[in-house]
Amino acid sequence: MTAVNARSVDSPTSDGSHAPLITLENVRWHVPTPRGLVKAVDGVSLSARDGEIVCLVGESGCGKTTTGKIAAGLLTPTSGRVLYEGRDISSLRGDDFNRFRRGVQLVHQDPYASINPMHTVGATLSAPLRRHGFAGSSSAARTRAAELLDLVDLTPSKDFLDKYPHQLSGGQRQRVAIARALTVEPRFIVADEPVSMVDVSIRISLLNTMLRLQRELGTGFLFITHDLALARYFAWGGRIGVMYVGRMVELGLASDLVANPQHPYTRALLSAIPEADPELTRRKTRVELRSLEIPSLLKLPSGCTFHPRCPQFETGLCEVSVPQLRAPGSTVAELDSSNVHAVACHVVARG
Amino acid sequence: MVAASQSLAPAPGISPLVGVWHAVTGNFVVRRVAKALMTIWAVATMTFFLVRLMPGNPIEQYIGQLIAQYGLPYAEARDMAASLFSVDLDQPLMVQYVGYLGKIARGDLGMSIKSQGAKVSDIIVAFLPWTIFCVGFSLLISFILGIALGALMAYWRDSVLDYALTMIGSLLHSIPNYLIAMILIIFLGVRWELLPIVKMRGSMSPGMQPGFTIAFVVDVLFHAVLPIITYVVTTVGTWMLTMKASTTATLEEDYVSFARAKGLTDGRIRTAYVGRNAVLPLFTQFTLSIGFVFGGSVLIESIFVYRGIGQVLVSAVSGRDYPVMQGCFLITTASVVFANLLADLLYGYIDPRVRVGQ
Amino acid sequence: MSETVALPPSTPMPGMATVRAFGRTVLALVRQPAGAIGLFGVVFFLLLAFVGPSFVLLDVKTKLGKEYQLPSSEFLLGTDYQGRDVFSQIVHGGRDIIIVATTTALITTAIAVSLGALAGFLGGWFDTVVLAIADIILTIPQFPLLLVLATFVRLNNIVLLGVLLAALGWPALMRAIRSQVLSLRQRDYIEAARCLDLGTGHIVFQQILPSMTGYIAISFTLGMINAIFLQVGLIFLGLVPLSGNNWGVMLQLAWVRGAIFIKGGLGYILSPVVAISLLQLSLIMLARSLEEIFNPRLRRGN
Amino acid sequence: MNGTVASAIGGTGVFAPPSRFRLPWSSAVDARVDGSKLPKEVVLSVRDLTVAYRVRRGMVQAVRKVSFDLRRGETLALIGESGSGKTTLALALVRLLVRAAKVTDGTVVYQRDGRAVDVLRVGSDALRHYRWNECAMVFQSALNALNPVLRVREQFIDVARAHGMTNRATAVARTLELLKLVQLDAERVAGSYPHELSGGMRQRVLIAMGLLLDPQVIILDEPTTALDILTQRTVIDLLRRLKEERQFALILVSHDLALAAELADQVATVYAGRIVECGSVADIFYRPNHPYTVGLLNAVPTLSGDFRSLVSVRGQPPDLIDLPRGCSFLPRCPFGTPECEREDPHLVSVVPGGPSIPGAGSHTAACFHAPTVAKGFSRRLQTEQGDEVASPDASAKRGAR
Repeated sequence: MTAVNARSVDSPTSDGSHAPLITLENVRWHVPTPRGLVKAVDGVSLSARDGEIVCLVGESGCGKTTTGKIAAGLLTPTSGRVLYEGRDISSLRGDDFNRFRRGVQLVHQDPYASINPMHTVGATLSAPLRRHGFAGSSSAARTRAAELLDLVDLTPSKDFLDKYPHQLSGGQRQRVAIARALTVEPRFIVADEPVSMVDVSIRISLLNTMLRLQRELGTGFLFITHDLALARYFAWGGRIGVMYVGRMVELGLASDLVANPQHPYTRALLSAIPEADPELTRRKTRVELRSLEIPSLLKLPSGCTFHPRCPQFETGLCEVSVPQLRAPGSTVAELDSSNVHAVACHVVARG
Repeated sequence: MVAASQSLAPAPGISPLVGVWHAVTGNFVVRRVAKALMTIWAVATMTFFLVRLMPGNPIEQYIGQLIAQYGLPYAEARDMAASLFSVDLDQPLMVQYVGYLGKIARGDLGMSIKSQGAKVSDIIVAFLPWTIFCVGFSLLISFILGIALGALMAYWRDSVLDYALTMIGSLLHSIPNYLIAMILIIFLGVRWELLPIVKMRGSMSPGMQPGFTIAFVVDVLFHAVLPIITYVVTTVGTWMLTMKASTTATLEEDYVSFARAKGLTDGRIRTAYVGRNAVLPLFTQFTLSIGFVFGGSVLIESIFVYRGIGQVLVSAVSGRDYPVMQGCFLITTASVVFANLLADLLYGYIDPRVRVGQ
Repeated sequence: MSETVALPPSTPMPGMATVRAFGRTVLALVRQPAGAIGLFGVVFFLLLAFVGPSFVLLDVKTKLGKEYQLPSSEFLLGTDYQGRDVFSQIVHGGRDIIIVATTTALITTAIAVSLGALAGFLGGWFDTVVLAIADIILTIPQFPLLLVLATFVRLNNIVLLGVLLAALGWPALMRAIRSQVLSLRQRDYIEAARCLDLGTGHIVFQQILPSMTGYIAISFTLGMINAIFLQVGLIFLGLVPLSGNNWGVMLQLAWVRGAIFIKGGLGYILSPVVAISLLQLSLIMLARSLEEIFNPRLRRGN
Repeated sequence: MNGTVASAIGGTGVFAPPSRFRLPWSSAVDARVDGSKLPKEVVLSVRDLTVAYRVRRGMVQAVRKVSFDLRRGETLALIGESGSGKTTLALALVRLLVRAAKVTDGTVVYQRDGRAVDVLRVGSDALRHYRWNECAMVFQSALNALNPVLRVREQFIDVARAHGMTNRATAVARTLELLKLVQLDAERVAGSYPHELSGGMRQRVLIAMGLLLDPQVIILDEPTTALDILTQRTVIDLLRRLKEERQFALILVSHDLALAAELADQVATVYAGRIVECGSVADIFYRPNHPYTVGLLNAVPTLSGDFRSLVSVRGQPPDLIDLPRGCSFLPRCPFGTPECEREDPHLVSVVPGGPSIPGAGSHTAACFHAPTVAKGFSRRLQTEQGDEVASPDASAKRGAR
């Protein structure tokens, strides 16, 4: 809970030396439906180094959850690759695959749906511990489960082991879900809106617990949220990616992206977010959009998908070609390994 | 079908053929009609092959019987059987099958074995309307009554009325309909002699001239009243209890509280907001119950000696009159399929969410 | 921490969750008046049909002059057209009915659960085909179909009868199971189990099956109710060759022999009617209570 | 757009001030209240409102002795976490509580044109009139608030007809005007079924419906919760504009502090069924006196300004069936003393001699340690130029970056 900012000092993000732990390479998730092809994710590239925090921000339907599930190996992208420690996960077999499977875990949004109501907390945690040999006996599993509960601040842990989910609050359940992810000692956790269903008053403590895990265990996070303020708080030392209808439109260091947004969509988003400070929020300058309509995934606009709403729209350019995510003055290839601030916008890229 | 598929442009990115396929299967009406036709086809096919392929093949049996009883030569007996069963025995099985389907499509269901010279289609035309009248009328009464009582129970939840009706509903629902029929006869007809049970047999009194006269209508109702009571009594409980559950759930919907917040009148809320939404899930059940009640007519008509298609089927089965049996069964199924289709299309009309097609 | 170790291990044995779910269900049932009555009724009829015959001898002796007697202290439920004791026939007549019903329900549930689960899990063409077949069978009126089939198949074997009834009875239950599996399959906790690589066996037996016990129990009960309705109907129409002693045969004999027109025959004809009705009522109350326990839509809000 | 709005409101067309205003309250004589004691500008005056309902485990104390005054054109935000009783409180104001819940104490006095009634005691006709004509409440879940089997147009006409607007053409014209006012494609939306509209569209339809009869009070329960950020912004801006133009009093029920910061004049924090602090929006955000308010403020991250490390309110939200003895916030409170366990503190003015009923011009808090709490709170206040008055605490934590 203290010295959160210290993360930025020892976080490996500040130098680019580590090889990425997990990489999404131009992944697509296109689903055929009776009413047409839904392009839920349309060419997203992203990588995270060991222990790094990356946030994915966007409104509902932007593909952030699907991207998260692809990263966790729960969905196979219709095209593109997912690399874990540099190797394509679709080619991993046997022990190699298990290493990946255990290495990347998912925490769901809804703690009321993500824990089986028929099992006690102890049973929920014991199953993966036994299955993957982290505990040889059921008593060892119980001991380890208690340790994990301590680790996620569910104390005294003994009180929680024999409880059923319905005896717990939303926040407590979400802690159990995190503890369950930790049973297999993952190196990377995809957290899909983990606090959106938890009371405001205790959201931050959950985030602080996760930040402590990152600090103490070196677990990396892909934090998916619609709330830029939460993303800014959680990813202060890491990066934020902003998604809009299936594509990444801006990617950069959290502090930089929020303070100095480049893409018109990010700017609109930042200017629209209400803040818990009456003076501040009532004085904010708004970015006016040209349209309020959110495009249907079945019928995406040509060129840049944001062009029908974009205040900086230029005829003959934006509706014609799809802008690539690139940092002004750098090539696309450099993106992974550096902390550049990249934008997918013709107008911004032109400078 | 073509028009329907053309009106929906194939989705971009999918081959036109797939697009047409999706448009056809995506259209609610087209899909429902196709399903209905397929069911009738499946039943026709099943009865055909049952008659032809089962051990103790009735055609062979009948030929044998003709030879044994009347001393007919084999060829003559065979021709007679063929005309009765409305098949051509000289053709390969598949050709016979196709010919059989063709004849069905033209309404030719063969001849009766027992009542010599009677066309099966004529028998069906004479008896089917009575069953449809009786079952249809009962279903309608029972559905409406059940919905009204169920809604009442939901509004007066936990009242004495609710408990009493729930008890009665469960009780009636649990007793098989033929037992109810027997109980009615035993007590109303025999023990207490409240109804002239023997005179009530048949679908109308002998000598009654069909027509739209008061005497005729009264007579028809007089003969149908016991079957109708039986059908209604044995089905109303289900509607009541289902409607109660559905209404209770609907009452808790946000749009109902919101309608109250808007100060709408109670009458309007009960009908357009609660009632209409609560009835929707009952429609799917309604379609299922049509087949059940129609099928149950076999027993009920036998017990009350009501001259409907069910009784014809029972006597055809016990008399091994295969063409009649085959025809009755096919037509019974077709009626149920048709009724289901109607109910489904009506449902599509009532619920705008279905109309759009999923 | 040492205290924690000393505590009894709570890691479930395979299938333990299912057993525990079953126990919870029975408890919840007994707490509801309707469920308790239903459960009591079913247990009563099971005892009557399977234990009763050891205490009550079946009366097969024709007693001239004692035909069609009303219930008395000598004949608790009166006598039949041959002067035989109706009560003993009732005690002995439940066995076959319950065996056929149980056989049917077992097979029905087995088909429904396996096909429903497979259709729900596999989806695709398998789902489409199974669903289409189920829809067709559901649409065909069952009783006429059974009549037609009865002319081709000799239904003198009670197990065969059970199989035939089950062959027609599975679709409705299959659809219920399928939609349940479909909704369970999408639960986040199943996805979490996949993510943790807990294995198909664990997912099916520890995560899904325990949540399905309720639906399976309801399916089983409804299967029994339907089987009793159909088999007694078939016997009553004389389509199942008369053999042995059961309530359906009693009903048919009483009806054909005209017991309704004879004052003393009241006990004879009403006994099987009441027995069948009470058994059905018990089963239905049981099914309804189970539904109320497992279907949150029907549960009373708190 | 502005032109149409102004003419729609100021003009004498379909939006003429309703002359049909007549309280059919003469039938409910005992509900009439002596309005002379109420200040003229107060439209809703709630006193000691208490709501409880029974569940299997016991009695839920959902709302406990809530009092406040709401003035014409004023916006009051009720802020609290889920289960704090804020929604039950709102529902009680229009008497739409679930069957099991009962108002066990208190009054809700509604005043218009110098006439006043106790809403909790009026008869059913008068109540029906009060709902929507006088006070419109829009529920939390916009997704389910519309009847799925009726077109939007029909649902507007239903409301109009229920309140005596029998001319269908007039009602339709008004509906279309209002739908335009909330920036919807009026013709298309009016002819749609609810499932054909997005969440944001439905929310705006509900707001338009709320304006149909020009009520004095509008209650909105979590109006932006399920919406996307850009849609949220549209709704917020719309509400701000509408309430300025039409001068209705607004009660916002939300867990979202930011929404209150955007729209409210008065803010009340609700904890365990009680208002624990109420004051002007500036009072609450810059000079909070209750530890719960402070806790909430410290738990919400902001986008602009400095990066602060945040702390949640410790512990769990309270169990309304089994409330702790004394102050119900005590188990989560960092300021607790033995005194807090003895008695549940009353809501009193934090300014000596000020009014103790929440409402315009008062700042009240229910805490024995209010002065200490207020002194301990410090928060960067951004001045107009953007330079800030940072707390020593925050600057210490700012760290390397």
